[in-house]
Amino acid sequence: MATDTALDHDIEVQSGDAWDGGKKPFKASYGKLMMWYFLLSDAFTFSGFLIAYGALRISSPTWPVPDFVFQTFPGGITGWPLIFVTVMSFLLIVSSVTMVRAVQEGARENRKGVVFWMILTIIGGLGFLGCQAWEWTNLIGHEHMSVTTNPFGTHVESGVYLEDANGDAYAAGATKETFEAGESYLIHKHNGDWVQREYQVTSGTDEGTRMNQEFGPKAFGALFFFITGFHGFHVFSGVVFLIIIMLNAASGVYVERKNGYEMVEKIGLYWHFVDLVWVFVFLVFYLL
Amino acid sequence: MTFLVVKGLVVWNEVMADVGIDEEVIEIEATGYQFAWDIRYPGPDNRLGEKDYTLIQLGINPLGQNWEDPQNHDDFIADQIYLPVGRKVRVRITAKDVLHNFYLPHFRVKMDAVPGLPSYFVFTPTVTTEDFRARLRDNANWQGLSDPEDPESLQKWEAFDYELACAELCGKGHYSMRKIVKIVSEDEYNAWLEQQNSYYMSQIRNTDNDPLKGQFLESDIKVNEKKFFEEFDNAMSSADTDDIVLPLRNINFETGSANLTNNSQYELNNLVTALTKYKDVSIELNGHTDNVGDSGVNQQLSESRASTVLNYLIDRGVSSSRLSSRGYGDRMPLETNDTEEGRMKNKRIEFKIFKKQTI
Amino acid sequence: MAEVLEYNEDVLIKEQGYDDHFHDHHHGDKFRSGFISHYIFSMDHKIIAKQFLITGMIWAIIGAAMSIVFRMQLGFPEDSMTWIKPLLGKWIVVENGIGTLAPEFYYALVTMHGTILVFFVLTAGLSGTFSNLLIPLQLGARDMASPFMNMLSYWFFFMAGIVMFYSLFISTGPFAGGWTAYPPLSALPQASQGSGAGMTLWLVSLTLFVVSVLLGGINYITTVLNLRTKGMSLWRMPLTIWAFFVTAILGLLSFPVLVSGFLMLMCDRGLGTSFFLSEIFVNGEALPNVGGSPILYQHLFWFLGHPEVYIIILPAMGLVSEVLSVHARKPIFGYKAMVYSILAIGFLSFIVWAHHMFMSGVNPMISNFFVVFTLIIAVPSAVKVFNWITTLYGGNIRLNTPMLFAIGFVSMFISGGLTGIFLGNSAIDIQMHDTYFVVAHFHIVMGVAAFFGMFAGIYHWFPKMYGRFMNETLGKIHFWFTIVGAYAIFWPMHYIGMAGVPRRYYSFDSFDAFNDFALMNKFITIAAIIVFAVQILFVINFFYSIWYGKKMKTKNPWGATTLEWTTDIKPGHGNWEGNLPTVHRWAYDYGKDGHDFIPQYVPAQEGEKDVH
Amino acid sequence: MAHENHEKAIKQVYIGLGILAVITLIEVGVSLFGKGHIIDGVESNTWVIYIAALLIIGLSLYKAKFIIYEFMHMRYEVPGLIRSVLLPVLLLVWAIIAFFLEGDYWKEKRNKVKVRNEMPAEKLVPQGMLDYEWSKEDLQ
Repeated sequence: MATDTALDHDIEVQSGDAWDGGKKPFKASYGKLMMWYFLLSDAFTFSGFLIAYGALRISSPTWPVPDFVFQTFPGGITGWPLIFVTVMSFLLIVSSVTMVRAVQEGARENRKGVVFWMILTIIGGLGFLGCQAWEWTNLIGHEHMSVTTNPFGTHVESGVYLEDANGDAYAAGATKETFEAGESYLIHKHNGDWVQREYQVTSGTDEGTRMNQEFGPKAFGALFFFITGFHGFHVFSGVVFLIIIMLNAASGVYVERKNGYEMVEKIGLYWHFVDLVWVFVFLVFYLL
Repeated sequence: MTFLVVKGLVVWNEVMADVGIDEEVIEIEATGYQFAWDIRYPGPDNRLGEKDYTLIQLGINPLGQNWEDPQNHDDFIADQIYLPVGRKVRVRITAKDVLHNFYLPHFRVKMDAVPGLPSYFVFTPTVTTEDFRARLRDNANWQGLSDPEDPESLQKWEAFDYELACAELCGKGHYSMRKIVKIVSEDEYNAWLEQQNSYYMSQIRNTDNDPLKGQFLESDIKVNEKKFFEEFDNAMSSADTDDIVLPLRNINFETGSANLTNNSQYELNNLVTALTKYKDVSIELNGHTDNVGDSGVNQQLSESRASTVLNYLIDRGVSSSRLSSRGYGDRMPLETNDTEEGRMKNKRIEFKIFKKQTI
Repeated sequence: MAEVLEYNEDVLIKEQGYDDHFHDHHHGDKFRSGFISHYIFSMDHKIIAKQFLITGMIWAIIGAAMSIVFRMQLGFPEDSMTWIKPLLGKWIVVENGIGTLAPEFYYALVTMHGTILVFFVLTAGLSGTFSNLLIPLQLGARDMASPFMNMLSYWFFFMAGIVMFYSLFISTGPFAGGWTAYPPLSALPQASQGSGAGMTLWLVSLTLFVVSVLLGGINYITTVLNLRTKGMSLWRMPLTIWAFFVTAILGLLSFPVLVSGFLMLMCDRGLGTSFFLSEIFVNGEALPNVGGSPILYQHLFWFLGHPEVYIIILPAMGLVSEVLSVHARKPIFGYKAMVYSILAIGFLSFIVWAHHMFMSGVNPMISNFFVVFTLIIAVPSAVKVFNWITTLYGGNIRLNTPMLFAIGFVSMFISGGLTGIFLGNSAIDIQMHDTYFVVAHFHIVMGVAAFFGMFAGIYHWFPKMYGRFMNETLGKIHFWFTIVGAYAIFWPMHYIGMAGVPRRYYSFDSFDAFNDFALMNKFITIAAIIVFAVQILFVINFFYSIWYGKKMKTKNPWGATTLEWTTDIKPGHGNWEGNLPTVHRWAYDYGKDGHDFIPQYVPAQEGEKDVH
Repeated sequence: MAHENHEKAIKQVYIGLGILAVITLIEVGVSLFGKGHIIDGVESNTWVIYIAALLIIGLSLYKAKFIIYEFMHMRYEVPGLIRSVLLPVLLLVWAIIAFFLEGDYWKEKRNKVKVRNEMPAEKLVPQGMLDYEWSKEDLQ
């Protein structure tokens, strides 16, 4: 714990209200308090993003279904909805736990323990960043989603495809692919051109009309990259700070400090906050 | 204070309430852009047609109207806002580029025009421009020449007009987005409406910008039908007992062949209907061509075209005993074959009603 | 480089808790070595306060001068402005021998005037100055919780200023889309010249500014919570501290939301995203953006924007409460009510933002809630006004310059507040929205009023800052011209606004409905020029007095109870020689038990009643 | 810190890891269930989706609280600090409601134009169409 240094006049034994002056009513050092308030303000930034996300999502007539969008796994495996991102979440949770352990070791003034657990945390953070990099690469490179284009569309009516996946007419006798309202599709690219497959509506007021697959709401791609990117940026800067503080701890700077390993505690707060934000990013982008 | 809040909210909700779906209302559309307003009226159908901003072409399709939507065909763009007094007006407010604000200072009307998010404002004008000028006539502030430089200009109160302005900063020309608003009596309004030409009909129809170029509109079909039956009925009811030749105006063939174009079906169906109505009439279908090309070929073409029409009629259930066909080639031109116009008129299908001959 | 090393050491010492450091070194403060570390990269909150104040004053002069330029165009459109061409260059368009301001530049000036005054002057200059000066001094603290971050806060503000200043000189001009920077205008370089590089710099500048506000705000909050001297309970804090505290909280919570809006705007500008853009056809080209909503930005902006007006006015309220009480020689009336009303205003400011947007096509249904919430703010505001007036009632009033300005503040706040009640009503707002009525309202209630609070504060605490007094005669001239002038400027504006004349109009020529007020516009412009000239007088007085003002003879010239007057006349870094004072009573024991005033450090006397 | 305390604290951390892991798994499960991956066809009932969403939101809030209280040691801070950090978050509640209502209104506004456009027209024929003389009444 931080040393409870008070102001330099003599402190009498005080029995009054915790809010009286001359002592730290919050029993926390100013550094930790400032970190808390910084996190509070950062939470408002993220809230701004997430609330804007909510408003834009509500205002769109359709929205891509996340378990369709996020169903790939490294190694070309598809059809595993949400599994990869669950792995990412685990990584972050585990790194949070190792961070707690580092703080605990810090409280015991155990230099080696701090360094060991912090290295594990850094590895966890880097792992998370790596996973995110893969996810982005897959979405951008493979599925051609970008901040301006969202190839993930949603059917609003049931129907039957008139073309196969390559955009060619079905061969005679082939079974045509059908779909139901609410189903998602991904518009592929062939030789640099988008293939928006043609289909015939088989239900509702538009029954019988021919339509082409349409791109999904643009805001989806932009919001996804923007918010996960902003979170990723927090993870990245967190990793950088972790490395700095880990090196400091290893070199023994904190051994001599009066407040000991408080820096570890502060970066711990930050790191948990990153995890906390992920809980909500995970919630709104992947689960709902 | 409580009064202020409660009353304020009541008024607010009254003012902002949208019209009911069946309520009678004049709906016009105001589109703000840098730096002016375009006012679109719905035309006789009282429905504004569909818009799509990607269809906008400066000078050709300023609002991006989708011409395939028939509701657009009668819409017109007015240079002033004309509205009848005492009628509820719903203004659909849109913007092309940046935010604007549809502001009628005299009417206490104000609403942002947001690109991509159409808004609306509902209001009822209560005083005509003329009445308002009359009110100003005795007001000392409104005396004097409206243009001090010009001794012949109107008095200030005579020159008064309601105005439309922009009240949301939209760029360097923000201060100049003026349009005049005229509130008139119902009769004047209707008279004004009569004078307006549909933008589509006057500017777009059958130009290269018209996606429906060469196709009949539903209204065309109705007009043609009416015209056809008028002629047919006249022919039948006239006391004249000579055979009467009537043109089949809107029948066309693909160039050099006897295949009917899609547009021809309407006139042919009219003919079928007429023949069903007058059961005892028999007709002869006559084909004509212009003199371009070999006359033998022309003769053949005219014959086969006439018989194509004949077959069409038979397919539709007209008894073959009432029909005959004949080709005249290029022998009977209506007008000179020297001009393109004349040649177009000479290529035609007519039908002859045998008035004496009844079945 | 020696200095830099010292700073590092200093930071490390801070990490360990600096109290011992002061215990060892407060005699002769070893960090006061060089000029640079003392006056430029100072970590002393008092120096930082002066830095904020003087930077704010420079910005105020620039911003006000801009308003004079565009007011001249508005008031005297037919008169040539060619004489200013050497300064403004191509922005003066000469046609038929008559030079007029280019419309783009007119809008750029309006925009910059708003941005500079709202952010750089009234946020940084007012709360930055006095929070820094008074929080540690009135709480009995050596310095801020983190002097280093405090220094950074100023330098981020300074950099924000540099970037903004630079944007004034680029060839396409500064941003010209209004200080609120609504997209799509702010997002589309095609739509307006100023939306190109000017807007980019504007965004960069304000982002730096937000960093500054956050660094400062975190510091103020932590200091107020954690560094109060012994006996300084929350309920003994002067109202100034309460005001700064709530202000800092507002800034801490609302500016991040603005940042989120800014970042999205940057993406829309640079990366082709469609957060705020939808179905736009501009400059002959249909943009591919669909699905965004410009109104989303407005929500994000005003989620900051409304707390922002309280960030501006609350510090002024705090300063005025203190000045009124000191110079009326009476305890502030209803201290707790004042505190609760500050807190209530702070809370309510977060749930009323959309009253700026009644006419921008938001859901009329939620407007109802916003109307109700907005008008509830009238209650705590009225409580404050009532308490100020009651404080004055029967007081032994000293009508010196700070007191005059404090009273002027109350007057301005009442006038501006009343018009706010009208504007808060959505139904009335249909006519008033974006007219000169709004301009008059917010200038009076948060522009002029906040300036009056600031002037009251400067005249009152100038002796604390520089050990000298400001010239009283000049001060009174300053006051009377300013209050009469301010009313002369803004009173007619209400009238014009009620007639429906929209704001941000370069010229009213094209509209018959708005063109009738040429005379009034001339009058307003002349009044504005006079008021501006008088402010120059204030600046002269300020700098003159720094070096040649009447010297302060005693520690406590005003006879105030608060702790800042217990330090040396020119306190060093660390504020108090020896131990920190201990507080035994609240800050408003004036005229009690036959004493003119009882300072906070005086212990409860025998038989004394009601020791708060 | 005493040795047993330390051991206990370490144990608690790993229990925390377990709790978070299990909750995350449940969340993913509920989410997939709501989308019809586990039992086909349930997603056609709207109430299933709503209940699943509420469950997930509830679990996420619990996770958040757990992280703040255990990992970030909020549980061990004084009540004043807890209040000063967590109460301001409540300011967002109205923001969330208002923004979402707004989002819904944007959709409604775009929709309204479609609805109005699709209302049956009052009169069919535009004026000034052909040279032919006709009156509007004729052609209704």
